[in-house]
Amino acid sequence: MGHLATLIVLLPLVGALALWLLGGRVSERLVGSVATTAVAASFAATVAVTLSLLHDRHREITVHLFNWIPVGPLHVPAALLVDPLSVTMCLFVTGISALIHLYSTAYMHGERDYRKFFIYLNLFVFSMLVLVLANNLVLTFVGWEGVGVCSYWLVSFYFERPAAASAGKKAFLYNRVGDVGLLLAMFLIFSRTHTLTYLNVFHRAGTLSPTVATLAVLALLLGATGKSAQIPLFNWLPDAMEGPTPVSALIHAATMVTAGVYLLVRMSPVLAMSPDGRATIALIGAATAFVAATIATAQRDIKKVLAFSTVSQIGYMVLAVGVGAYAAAIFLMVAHAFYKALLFLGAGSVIHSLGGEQDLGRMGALARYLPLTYPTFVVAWLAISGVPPFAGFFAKGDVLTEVYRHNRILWALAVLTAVLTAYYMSRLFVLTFRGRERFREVTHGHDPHESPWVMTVPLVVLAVLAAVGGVLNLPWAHANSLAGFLTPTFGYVTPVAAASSLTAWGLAVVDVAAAIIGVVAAYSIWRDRSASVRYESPFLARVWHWDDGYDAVIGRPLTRAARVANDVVEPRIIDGAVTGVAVSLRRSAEGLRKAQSGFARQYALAMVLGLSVVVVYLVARVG
Amino acid sequence: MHSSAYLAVLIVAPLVGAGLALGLRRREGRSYQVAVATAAIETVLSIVVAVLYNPHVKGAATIDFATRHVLSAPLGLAYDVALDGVSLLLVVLTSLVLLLALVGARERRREASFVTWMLLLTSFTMASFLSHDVLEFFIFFELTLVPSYFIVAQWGGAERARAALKFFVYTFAGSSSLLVGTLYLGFLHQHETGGALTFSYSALAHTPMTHGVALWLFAAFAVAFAVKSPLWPLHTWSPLTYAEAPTGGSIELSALLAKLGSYGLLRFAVGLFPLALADARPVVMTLAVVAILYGSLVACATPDLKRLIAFSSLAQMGFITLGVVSGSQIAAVGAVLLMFNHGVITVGFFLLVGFIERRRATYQIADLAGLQGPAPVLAALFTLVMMASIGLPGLSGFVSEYLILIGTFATHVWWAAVATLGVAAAAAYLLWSYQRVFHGPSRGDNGDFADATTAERWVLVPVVVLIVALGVFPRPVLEKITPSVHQLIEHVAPAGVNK
Amino acid sequence: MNVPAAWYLVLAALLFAVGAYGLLTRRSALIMFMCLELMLNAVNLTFVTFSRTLSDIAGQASVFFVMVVAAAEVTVGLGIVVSVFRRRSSTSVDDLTELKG
Amino acid sequence: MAVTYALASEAVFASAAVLILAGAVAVITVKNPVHAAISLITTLFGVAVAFVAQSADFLAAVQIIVYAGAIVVLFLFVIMFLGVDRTRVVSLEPLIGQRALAAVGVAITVAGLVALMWRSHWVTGAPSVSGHPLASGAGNVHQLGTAVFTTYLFAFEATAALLVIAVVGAVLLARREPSEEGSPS
Amino acid sequence: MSLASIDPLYHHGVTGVVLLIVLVRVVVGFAVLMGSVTLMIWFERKAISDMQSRIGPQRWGPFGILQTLADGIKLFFKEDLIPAEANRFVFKLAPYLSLVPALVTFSIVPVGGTLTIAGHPVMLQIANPPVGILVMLAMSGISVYGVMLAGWASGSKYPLLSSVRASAQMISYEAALGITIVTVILVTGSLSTHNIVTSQADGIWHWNVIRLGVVPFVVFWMAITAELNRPPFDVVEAESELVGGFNTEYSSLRFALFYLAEFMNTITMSAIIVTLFFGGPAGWVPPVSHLRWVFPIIWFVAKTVFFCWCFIWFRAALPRFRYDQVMDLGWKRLIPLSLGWMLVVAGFLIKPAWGLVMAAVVLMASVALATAFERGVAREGGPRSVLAPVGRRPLPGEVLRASSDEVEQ
Repeated sequence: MGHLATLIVLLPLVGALALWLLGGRVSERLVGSVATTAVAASFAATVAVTLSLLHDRHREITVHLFNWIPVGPLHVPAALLVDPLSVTMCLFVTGISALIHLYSTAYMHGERDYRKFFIYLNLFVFSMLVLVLANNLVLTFVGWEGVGVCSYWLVSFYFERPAAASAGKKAFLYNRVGDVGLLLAMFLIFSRTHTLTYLNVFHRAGTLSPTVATLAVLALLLGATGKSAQIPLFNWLPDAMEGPTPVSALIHAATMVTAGVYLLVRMSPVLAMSPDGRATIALIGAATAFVAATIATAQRDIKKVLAFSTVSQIGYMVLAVGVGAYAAAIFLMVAHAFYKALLFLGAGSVIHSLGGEQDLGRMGALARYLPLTYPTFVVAWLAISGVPPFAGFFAKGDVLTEVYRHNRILWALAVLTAVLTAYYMSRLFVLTFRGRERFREVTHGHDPHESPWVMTVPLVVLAVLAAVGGVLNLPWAHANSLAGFLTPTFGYVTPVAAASSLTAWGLAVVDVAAAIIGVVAAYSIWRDRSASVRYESPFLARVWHWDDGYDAVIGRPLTRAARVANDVVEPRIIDGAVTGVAVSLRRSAEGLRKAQSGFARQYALAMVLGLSVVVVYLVARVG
Repeated sequence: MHSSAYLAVLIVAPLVGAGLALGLRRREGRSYQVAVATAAIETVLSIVVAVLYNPHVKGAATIDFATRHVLSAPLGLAYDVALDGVSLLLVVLTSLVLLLALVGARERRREASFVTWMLLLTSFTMASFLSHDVLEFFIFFELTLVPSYFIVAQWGGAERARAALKFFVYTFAGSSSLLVGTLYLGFLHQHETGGALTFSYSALAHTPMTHGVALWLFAAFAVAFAVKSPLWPLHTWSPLTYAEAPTGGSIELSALLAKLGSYGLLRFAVGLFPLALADARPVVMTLAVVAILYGSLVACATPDLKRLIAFSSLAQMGFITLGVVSGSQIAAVGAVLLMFNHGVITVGFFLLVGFIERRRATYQIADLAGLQGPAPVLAALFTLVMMASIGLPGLSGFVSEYLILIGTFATHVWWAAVATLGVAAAAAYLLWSYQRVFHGPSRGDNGDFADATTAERWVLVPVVVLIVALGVFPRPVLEKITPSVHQLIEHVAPAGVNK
Repeated sequence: MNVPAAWYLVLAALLFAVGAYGLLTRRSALIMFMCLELMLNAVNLTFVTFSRTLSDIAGQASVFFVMVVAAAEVTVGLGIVVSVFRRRSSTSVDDLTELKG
Repeated sequence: MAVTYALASEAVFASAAVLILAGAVAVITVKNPVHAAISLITTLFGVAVAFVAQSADFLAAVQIIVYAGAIVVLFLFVIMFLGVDRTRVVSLEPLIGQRALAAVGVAITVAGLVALMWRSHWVTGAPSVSGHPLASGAGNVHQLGTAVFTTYLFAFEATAALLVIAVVGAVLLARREPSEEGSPS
Repeated sequence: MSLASIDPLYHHGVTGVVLLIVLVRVVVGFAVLMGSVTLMIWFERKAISDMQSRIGPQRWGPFGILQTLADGIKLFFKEDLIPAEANRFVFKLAPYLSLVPALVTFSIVPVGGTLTIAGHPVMLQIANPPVGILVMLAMSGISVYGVMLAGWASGSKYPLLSSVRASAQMISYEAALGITIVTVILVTGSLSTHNIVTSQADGIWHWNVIRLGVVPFVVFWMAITAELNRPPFDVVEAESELVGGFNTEYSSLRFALFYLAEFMNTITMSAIIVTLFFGGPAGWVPPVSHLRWVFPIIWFVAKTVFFCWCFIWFRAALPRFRYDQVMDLGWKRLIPLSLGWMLVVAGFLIKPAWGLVMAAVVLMASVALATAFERGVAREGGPRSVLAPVGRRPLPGEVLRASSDEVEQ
């Protein structure tokens, strides 16, 4: 209990509680600072914990808080597991959260539910940290659901807009479907290993039969697809862009959506037991990456593009997990957190400057008006496109390398996706910052204005991180690379044989080429265009008709079934059966009623006759 | 072993309160005050009892406060009360529900008789939960019908007469099989052991019987409890009755009396006829799973908030039933816990819906919209209760549902797997109705919807506290109920299926 | 006392038969009540007879109770007849067919 | 002497039987209810005689006191109060087949019962196990009292309660409703 | 067969002599009773005359002692009238139903001790059935019929009303009567009149009137007066209200039979009072060697005559009750009183302490009941009688609501 790690988790909760208890009459300034300070302090605590972990030989600390659910053989403690993986996650979660909190204090200025917003944000950070730091699946699930519900609240933050309300609900429901997977995975694992604590599960993972392991992995994957917006549950994420932009940055780019990947990475010992499962994961990841990338090329809404980009990038991570490149996945996750947060915040800044406009068609040539946002956005754009030496290049390169070693077809698909990534990001960039001005109508002729410092500072910090984040995992640059740091966590996994340096260089060249192809293509197409049916196929714009398909296959039939159940089955069939019994009883009673003539003497006669029958029977029986 | 006087007081105090309330009916508001005071005393007392309860009384026994007085040996009639982990929470729930229903859903029309019925209902329910004698349980189980009938029939909505009649006929028909079963079991026990006629639970639990007899008796018991719970497809009285009853009545019916069914199922149907379980279990579990899915499905389409809660209860009771019959200790603990949690959550739901009805005089979802704008606190409270019902971890509903599912999964994979879908389904209908009621622009009269008053907030404080407390720190409660459930399950499945 | 028990039993049976026949054929509620009394007396007679043959006081105790019950029955029954007569001005049971189904 | 004695008891039986049957037949045949009541008294006396003949002295006394002294008086009261003492046509039977069926049913039942008793040699149970042979005279009263107040105490109390209930019920039944007189209370 | 336990006469079996003795006993008993009835009628007329300062019958015989005989002869020769509306059979039957119970009741009264005739012990009472006193109760129950049927069979209104009154009164007082008899039975432990008398033989302090406290005797006396329909309970033949009572339509010999029965009953009941409460034939016997058996008879006759005189005295001295007062006294005073006293007696028979406890309980119960009753009466505001006149009497100045409502409509 006394461990510093406790503070990491508790500080945001304390922040949220403090905000709640402060009541509704405090100034925005106080609210903002309390919330931001709480998360920043949490970040500080994380740093301290990381440092202490570096000096720990086992790189593994379990902090027992209290016994949560003890029932017979089921013991679920509320305990934290501090290991390289979780602190890595914590570091960027708290760090980016702190930045986004800071950014939000300005972005959300003047909103009606300002305090509530920060309560949600703090609660979200708390949940995310619980998710990450939990030492067992159930506690992870607590955080898992916690981030889900916070996401629900934040997405439907503008609840008076029907679209926002629907989007929040959709997000929660899609997540919920995924949760079923996670629950089933838990049940399955518990029924075989009789424990849900990670370390114990890992110890006993070897006893799982391949079938059970595969089933568990598939269930886990279902959970991950829900939270991390992978096929088949990816389409809630674009809708979730209805929430305030910092929320999109924080939740739907940097942190929450990576939870699925984190879970898969966390459960790597189980994954190790199921090659089939991993292959499925890889396939899902690659497919998602590709599909989302294609969709992103056709979106008109700046945040939608970024949303699909997120889906696509997480697809990469899942792909990496599928091929067993856990460190690469985490590396990409961290790097992605940097530049995707940056992208969203930059987009937020753009939207802010345009008074809430999100349509790419009404932007253009903003570079001039946004002197700080523009350069940071450039960094982010280059980073995600995979242009060296920004973080994205290294991270994605690692992934591609691992995939190449594993499966050439998936690698090809991933490279194609990389081209598309560079293409749609460049398209976004061009349509936003270059080309002609198309925003006058929105701003009523005014010049767009740059955001205040609290919004730009996070941009700058993130830009720096996005630029140099790649050094985290350069083995030749420093001894404590991310992969090396994470090794104890994946110590249970057989290490992948190192590739020859020639192949590595070759692959790097391919990556760079892909990036350049994408960038050039985008420039050539979108430099002087703002819309094009040819390059924005309706099929892609409609997300491959994915939502329509769900609606037709699941949504509408279920609604109809519900209506039939309510209007027909319930009153007619089930209640009707009961009523039928009653009615038939009444009918027969009406028939029998005629026997009741009302003449008492007839009843008496009936009695006597009955008695005589009894007596005759008795006489017959006796002799 | 604590004095059984506590339990006697728990049973008698509401009766005394009822008498006083009736005596003071001429005095404006006085009977209400008496009733609330009684409820408060009862609540405090029940919590004291719950705290005092010691699951390790002596040896293997987990019953505490036990006493037995034979009232009539030839009739097998006895006053036999005891408390164990299975009934512990329900005792607390009984008094708590009464308090909340009285305070939160005050009925001003013919108030004295209303509170009198409520107090009587509490006394009978309390006695049912405390009965350690099958016949005694049956008597009180039946007696609960009387006050609830009058509450529905006199203070209900437009169709109250039909609802009350339907409720009465359904449950009464169900109970008749319980009576037959009880008597048969008693005589069977007498016949087999050759002793005096007794309906003592402890004695009957060890009645030697054949497989077939066990199955029939189980069916006789289960039907009664299934109607009361209600379990699909014997539930059709419940939506109508819940919807037509006054708020206080809905609370008592759904939060409390339904538990009588599931409690009976666990303690009597399952506890007395372990032999029948092997055959009956697939049937009951299938029904439970159907209830979960069907309840959720209908809840999606129902246009009435109270009916929605009724169907939601149907689904929740399905979970409880699943846990009760699964034969897994973990699931059974979860079921016992869910009985309590669902009670608390339902109280919250009905109170909140009652508050809405107070303002808008309607339960129709279509008449409501965008309430979150004018009434943020009400919305927040509703959200909390809703999240607990959905099973959000950290709130009470999760712990119990989770235990049920994980326990059931260990013994019966497929049922648990399908039931898990219900977790997602609950979110679907609740969120959808929440969206329709609270989200969006507030049209029409909903614009000047008043937020929860201070009094209304205070009423919900216990609900909120329990929801959060039992979600975050259920250990003390779990430790109290686990030994009893363990014992029950050991008795039922000595082979050790429980994982 | 060496009249055989059979004589008394047959006598009682005949009395019972007469009472039962009267009950079934007479329409006046009053007479029907009287016939009931006849039947009860027949039963009492058998009780006493068996009490004698079995040498057990239980039979006589039963007769005692039968008498008390008969008294109660007549009290209530005649009360009903009176209140019915007030409304219907008739004691014929054939006129009382309100409970006809 | 013995002959005299046997003859006496048979004579007692014969007179009792004549009283009983004549009275009973009269009850169901006479037209006037008052006559029927008087015939009923005859039967009751006959039964009392039969009781005495079977050494149930106390019951015989009670038979007269309760039946003849109270019950039949009650009948007569009602008959007189209601004024239903006019002669009614009894020959007409509105219910078809009632009489024939009644005769058949009663005959079968009674014949069957007699046959049953005959088969069982006119004994339908085991002799008393209490070991106290039935006393007569004062001993009979004592024995009966002991039985009623010990073995059958509960039944005794129950019948007492029944009587009270019957009295209260009869009073309520026969009481005129206050509303009949137009003065609501 | 234990006839011997009833009467020592049957000790040596039933022989011709025994039967003869029994026959003589019966004949003598009834003859004496009949004779005393004529004397009784004369006695009554004479005593009343004296009290009213009249002379009374004096023509026939010394002091007019044969007047009754003359009246009887007159009645015998009068025309036998049967009213046209009368129910002939019942009309004829009724007088006998009145007379027979009176005769039978006397058969259980022990008029003296035991005599030895021809080696057989002979009790000086016609019969001593084991259920003795119950016979008296049974007969008093039967005697209702005579009155009742007579009134009804006359086919006339006043006799009917009279007979209904009479029978209701008799039934009502039978309860109090029975309960006081129970106290006697309790203390004696036997139903047999012979045993009742012998248990009181040890001196005046053992007489039941003393042993039981005077209350049962008083209650019994009042009840028996009412049973006899004698003044002051003679509402049956309240001349000013009901013409001449239930026997208005009777004449001639039938009337004589009623008259006979009435006076016979008076004598019998006096004898019963003596038997139950005053030790029957018990009394001081002078130390003479012969005719010792005469003294008990004399004592018995003396006591009986005294009570007969008391009945006459009442008639002369007391005003008649109103009918509702009669019922009131019977149901609300005598029955509770005798019940309570019976409980007290029962208590004392167990243990004196119990008796005191019982007394306290009875006292408290009666106070509570009385209070409740008073309150009830006050609340109802109605008449103070159970058998209230129909409807509520309007208070002075009160307009009947029902009629005024009708006017408005």
